[in-house]
Amino acid sequence: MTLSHCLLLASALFAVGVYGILTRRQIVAVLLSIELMANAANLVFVSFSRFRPSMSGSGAQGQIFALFSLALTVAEVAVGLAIVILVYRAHGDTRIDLASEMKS
Amino acid sequence: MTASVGFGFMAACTLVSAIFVVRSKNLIRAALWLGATLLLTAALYAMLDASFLAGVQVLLYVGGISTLLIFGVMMTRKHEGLVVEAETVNVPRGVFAAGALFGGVAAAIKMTPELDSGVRPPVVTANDLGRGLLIDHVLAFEVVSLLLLVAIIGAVVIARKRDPGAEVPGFVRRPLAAKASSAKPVANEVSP
Amino acid sequence: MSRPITLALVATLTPALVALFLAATPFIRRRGAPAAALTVLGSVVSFGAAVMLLLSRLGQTGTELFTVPWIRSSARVIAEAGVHVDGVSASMLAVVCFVALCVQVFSLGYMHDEPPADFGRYFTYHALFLFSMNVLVIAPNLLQLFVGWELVGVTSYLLIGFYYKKPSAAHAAVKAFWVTKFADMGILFALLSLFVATGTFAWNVKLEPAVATAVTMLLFLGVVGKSAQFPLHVWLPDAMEGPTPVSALLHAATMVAAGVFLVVRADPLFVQSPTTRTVMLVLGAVTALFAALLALVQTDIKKVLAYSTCSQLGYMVAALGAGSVLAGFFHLTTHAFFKALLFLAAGSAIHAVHSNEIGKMGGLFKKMPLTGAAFAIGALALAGVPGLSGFFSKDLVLEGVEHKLHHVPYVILLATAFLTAFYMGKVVFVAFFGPPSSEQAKHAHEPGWSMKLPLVALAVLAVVAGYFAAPFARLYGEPYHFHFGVGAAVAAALGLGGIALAWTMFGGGKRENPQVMVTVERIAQSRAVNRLYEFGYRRVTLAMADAFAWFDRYVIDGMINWLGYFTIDAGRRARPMQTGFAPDYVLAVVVGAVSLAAWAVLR
Amino acid sequence: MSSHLLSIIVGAPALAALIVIFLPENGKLAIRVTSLIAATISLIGSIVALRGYDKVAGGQQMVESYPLIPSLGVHLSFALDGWGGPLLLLTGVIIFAGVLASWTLKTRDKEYFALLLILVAGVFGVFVTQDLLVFFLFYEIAVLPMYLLIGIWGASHAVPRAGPFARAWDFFKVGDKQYAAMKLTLMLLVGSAAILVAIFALYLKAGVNSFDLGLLQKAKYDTDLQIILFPLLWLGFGSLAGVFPFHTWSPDGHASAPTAVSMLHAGVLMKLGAFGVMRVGMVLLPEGARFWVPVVGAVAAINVLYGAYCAMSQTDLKYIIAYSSVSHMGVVMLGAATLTPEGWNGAVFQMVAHGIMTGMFFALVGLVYERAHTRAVPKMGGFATVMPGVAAFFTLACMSSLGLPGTAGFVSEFLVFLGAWKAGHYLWAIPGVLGAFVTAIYVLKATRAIFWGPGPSHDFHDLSEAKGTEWAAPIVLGVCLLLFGLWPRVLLDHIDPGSGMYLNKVVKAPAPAPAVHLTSGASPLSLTGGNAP
Repeated sequence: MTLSHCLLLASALFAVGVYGILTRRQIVAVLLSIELMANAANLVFVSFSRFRPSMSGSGAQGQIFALFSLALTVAEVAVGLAIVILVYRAHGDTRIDLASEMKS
Repeated sequence: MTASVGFGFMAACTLVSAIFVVRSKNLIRAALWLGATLLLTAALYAMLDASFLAGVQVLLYVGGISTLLIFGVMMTRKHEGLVVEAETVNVPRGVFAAGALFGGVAAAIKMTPELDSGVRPPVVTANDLGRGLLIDHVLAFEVVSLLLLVAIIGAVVIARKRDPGAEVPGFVRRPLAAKASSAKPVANEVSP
Repeated sequence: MSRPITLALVATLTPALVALFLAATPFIRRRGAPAAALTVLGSVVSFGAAVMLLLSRLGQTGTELFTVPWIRSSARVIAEAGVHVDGVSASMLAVVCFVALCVQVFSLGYMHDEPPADFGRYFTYHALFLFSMNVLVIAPNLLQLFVGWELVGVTSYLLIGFYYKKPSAAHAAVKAFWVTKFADMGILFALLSLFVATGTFAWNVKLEPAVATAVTMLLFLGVVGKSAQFPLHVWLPDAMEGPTPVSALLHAATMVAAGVFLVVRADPLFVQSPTTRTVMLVLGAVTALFAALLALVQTDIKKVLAYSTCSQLGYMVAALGAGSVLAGFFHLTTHAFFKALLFLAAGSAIHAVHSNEIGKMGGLFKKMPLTGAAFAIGALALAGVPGLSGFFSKDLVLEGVEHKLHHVPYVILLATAFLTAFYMGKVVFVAFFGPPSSEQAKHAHEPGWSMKLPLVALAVLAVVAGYFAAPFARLYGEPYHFHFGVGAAVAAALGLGGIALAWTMFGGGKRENPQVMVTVERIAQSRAVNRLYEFGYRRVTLAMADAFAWFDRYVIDGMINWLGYFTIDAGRRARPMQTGFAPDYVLAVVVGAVSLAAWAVLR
Repeated sequence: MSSHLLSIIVGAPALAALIVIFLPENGKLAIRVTSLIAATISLIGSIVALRGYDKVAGGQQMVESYPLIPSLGVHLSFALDGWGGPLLLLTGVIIFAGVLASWTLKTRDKEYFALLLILVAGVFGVFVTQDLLVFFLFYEIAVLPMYLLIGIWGASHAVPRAGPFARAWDFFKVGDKQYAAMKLTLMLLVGSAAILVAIFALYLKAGVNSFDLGLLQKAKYDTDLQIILFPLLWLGFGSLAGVFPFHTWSPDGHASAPTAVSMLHAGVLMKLGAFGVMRVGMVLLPEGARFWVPVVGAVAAINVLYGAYCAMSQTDLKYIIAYSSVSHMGVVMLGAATLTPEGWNGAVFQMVAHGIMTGMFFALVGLVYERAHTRAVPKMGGFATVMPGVAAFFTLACMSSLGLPGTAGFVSEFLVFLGAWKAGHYLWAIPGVLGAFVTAIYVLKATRAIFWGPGPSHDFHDLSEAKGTEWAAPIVLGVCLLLFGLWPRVLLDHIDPGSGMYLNKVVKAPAPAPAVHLTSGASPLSLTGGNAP
């Protein structure tokens, strides 16, 4: 169990998340993939905190940052789901190509 | 050594469950698989001496977000039942992108030789985290709390059921808006 | 401040205050009568001050000077405003104030039927004019002279356009302004050159010969415009659209003579350039003859007088060109009296007949003997009949030009003197003698006292002014002795001959134009010079303006529009790149991130 | 008190704008009175500043400085130089008249007056600030409200589709008010971008870690750099001053803008451009300026004549005035390009004179337009019978426009031409003087067409003489025109030390001040001996 192993795992999880975003058509499914990616990022924070602690302070900064990141994810999911519900209400479905107001 | 085997096993499990998240044909199952992935990640955190974070992960992610997402899935399904179809399109593109990304990052990791030469640090306790959050980073902490508040209110406002006829308190429709639209730049009124 | 300065300032500033007051108090001005009273009162004060000034200057030759810095630049004074009192300005001031007063009093009666608002406006303009003209007269340098010059120009514009509802008056006003303004560019350039050469706007400086010629020629261009010399004379006959008293004051006696005054003032400059003087002599003589010929065939009494004014100004310019400054200036003075008299008398006749056409008058002498006598005195003076003022001054002019340019200008001016007598005779005989030729003429009657009084005053001066030539010359620092020589005899004979010829042709109610006149008339009616300017204005200037405006709107601005078009068009073409499909954006992010990572790794 | 005078002048409109924003929307009178009070404070402050400025001492006075971004050396610093006083006065007079001219506005007054006041605060700031970055900031504050002011309160008209670039009509309505607002804003912003680049270059190359204009003046820049930067500043600021060929925003913008906005924009804002070219461009980059003046002057001469000719052909009253602004701003740039004291004095004087004159024009045109409901000159005629006062003031503005002595226009034009003639630039002065003549043709042509002739036709029901507050603008501005024309030293004595101070920095070897005070025509030589040489 080394840092590079952890990072490889994290990048693999991230890549899986990207795959999910690119291939899923349901917005909720896309949200799930985004959660995966966020999770991967958190893993990186924790790994670095474990193997490369910062020299100043108690060495807990990585974990603290991960906590913040968790909070952000929560916020994102809340807003994201609200949008999903809005799209569903508007179109009766949650296919991602329905939310295409930005398209010219 | 045991730790390595354990880590490898856990990592493999995590990856497999993550793949199920993105490949499952049933959205509810996908959401459940996400819960599993998150749970496994929590275990990984514990192995990485971040037991507090592991606890938070279980509480927040597995307990909170997964549940929330399952609710989201249920509320937006088209038919009653426990099967919510999840289509998968453009698979080659996804494989290519994910592969390229993983390849790129993995190569970068591999080409960074001094990664695995750290010394073992002192264990971080919940005490340290508490001090860090409430003393060193208290401003950021407060800002995040504010952000969460905003997100909650925002979510409520966005998902609010709008009755087109009803006046929503605090949101007076001013006749001004109609006039202001006439002041829009001409460029918007492009003839086809 | 010495007494002469104070008097000159009083003469100048009183009308200014009156004009300012009337401009600032529309409620008083629009009542008419108070405005007129105030203006006349101001002119009385001005005239009194001017007369006192003139009397105090008799027998003196020095100058009084008072200046204040007017424009400062680079920490030094580059222009001053003030008062310059000497013989020239004192006499001119008196003449201007006197004629202005006469005309204003005359206007009290002549303009009486105007609505009160217009009546007040008219007198406000008059006060403004008197101020402007006096600014010009007392100027201590050419810049102030130019300021006054332009100000009289604008009052002339306002007064010609007094009947602004008449399109012809509006047309005449702008025409007068444009033509004189065009000529004034010459003065402006002259001032610029003068300042660059000497650092001052003074008229008494030594210049390089080439510079002197340039400066004086440019100044003379301004004179040609203002004093209506050929070929810029076209505005003056049109200017008769203004009320007749205005024609008397501005377009006969004072303002148009400002050009001559300028040359008199700037004589030290003109002396340095024989070339310019020759040009002046030739142009003056040509104008005198040309305008006299045109005057022959006019049927509008004011147009006759207008062309006659051109012609007489030609005399003055010729005299100045010949170097006889005193002659030019003296003729200016006498001309101011008798031409103002002629115009006012004509105005009186017009007032009675309600027409400008001499063909509609006739027999007025019996109905309005004072007017007729006044007009006759003016005409005789203009014709140069011995004993009247015009004779003396014209004689002085002829004497001055006699030996210049192989006597050619002299002969031209003599011929002009004959023509002058002839056309004035014609007007007098047609308009004032013979049977009345219209209903109005039959019922014409003398005007009120306010119109008679100025006629009498001017008539007296038109008769006697000539006898004051000697003190006038002394005022000016030059000797003058009248001697009735051959030249004077010839001129007098020609004048009497012209009148006699007019009698034989037009006396006793004869009206038909002889054959010669018809030919001249045809030439006059072609209006060649006018048409040239019309062409220049409509076909060249306006066409050019249209071309410029089109170019600006559709080429210069078109290019800006094209830039906008190009930007929008480019955006429209680039728009399909935005599919609105979220995964596409994610893919773009991934590709970008991977490329960046690859670049970082492989670098 | 006097040490904060400049802050008060700049701050009063800004504060008033803030107050106006919070006033109730239906408090029409309160909005107007607040604006008028602010304008009056600024006007009186300007007069006090003008009177309080020590002309003999010259230099910068009433200095105030507050740190804004100390690490970058940005200070909110105000000071009055010789030019500042007259230009402040101009701005004060115009905004005072402008607020009164907007008294009868009917739609969305609150926003309108707030924007107007913000704009003016920016203008005041530009004229007194001594910090380059803050200068730019104020400049933008002054320029940007224009977009809304024209876009919302403006008037539209159509320009027929024609010419080689007719395809643009596919995309926007040329002549429309939004088109005008957009064009104006975009063109000026492109100019601002150029200015910003130049400002950063000046800041970085000076190496004094300060945007202070005084310090930047002392910095030595490479000649090559100066030659590169000067055109950026010239064209950047020049686009606001209507420099050919970047003037085309002006006719459309001024024609579309509401009355007071036209007054302010043509009257004051265009001056910011010329002021920027002189104060920043020429003073900070003397070598660049000397290298480029032949071009600057030639373009200015084109401006004068070209603008005048374009004006002559217009049939829309506002276009005539707008093109005349292009022409007259050419005179300002011409004066600046001469690099002589006379030319610079004339240029700054022309800023004031033209500002007042064109402000008066636009105020009167607004009056006429409000009553006639048309701006088409050929349809008008005989208006003087109904509105003699308006006609009289219009004529006065015309006279100043064509440079009649006795009005402010003459002094400035004469000084500019004198400067050009003195510097040997005959080819600039001749088009300049011709431009003044052409101006005489088109303004009098317009006056005749609008006011003279037989009484107005029956199509014009609402014609009437101006009344009440409408008189304020013409009277105030007309009095200024005459005062400055008859006694130019009111301003010139201020402008002159300013020009001298800045010109010394631009012209390499400052000309030695002549010790002898020449007395002009007053020389002892008298005419008595003169005519017998």
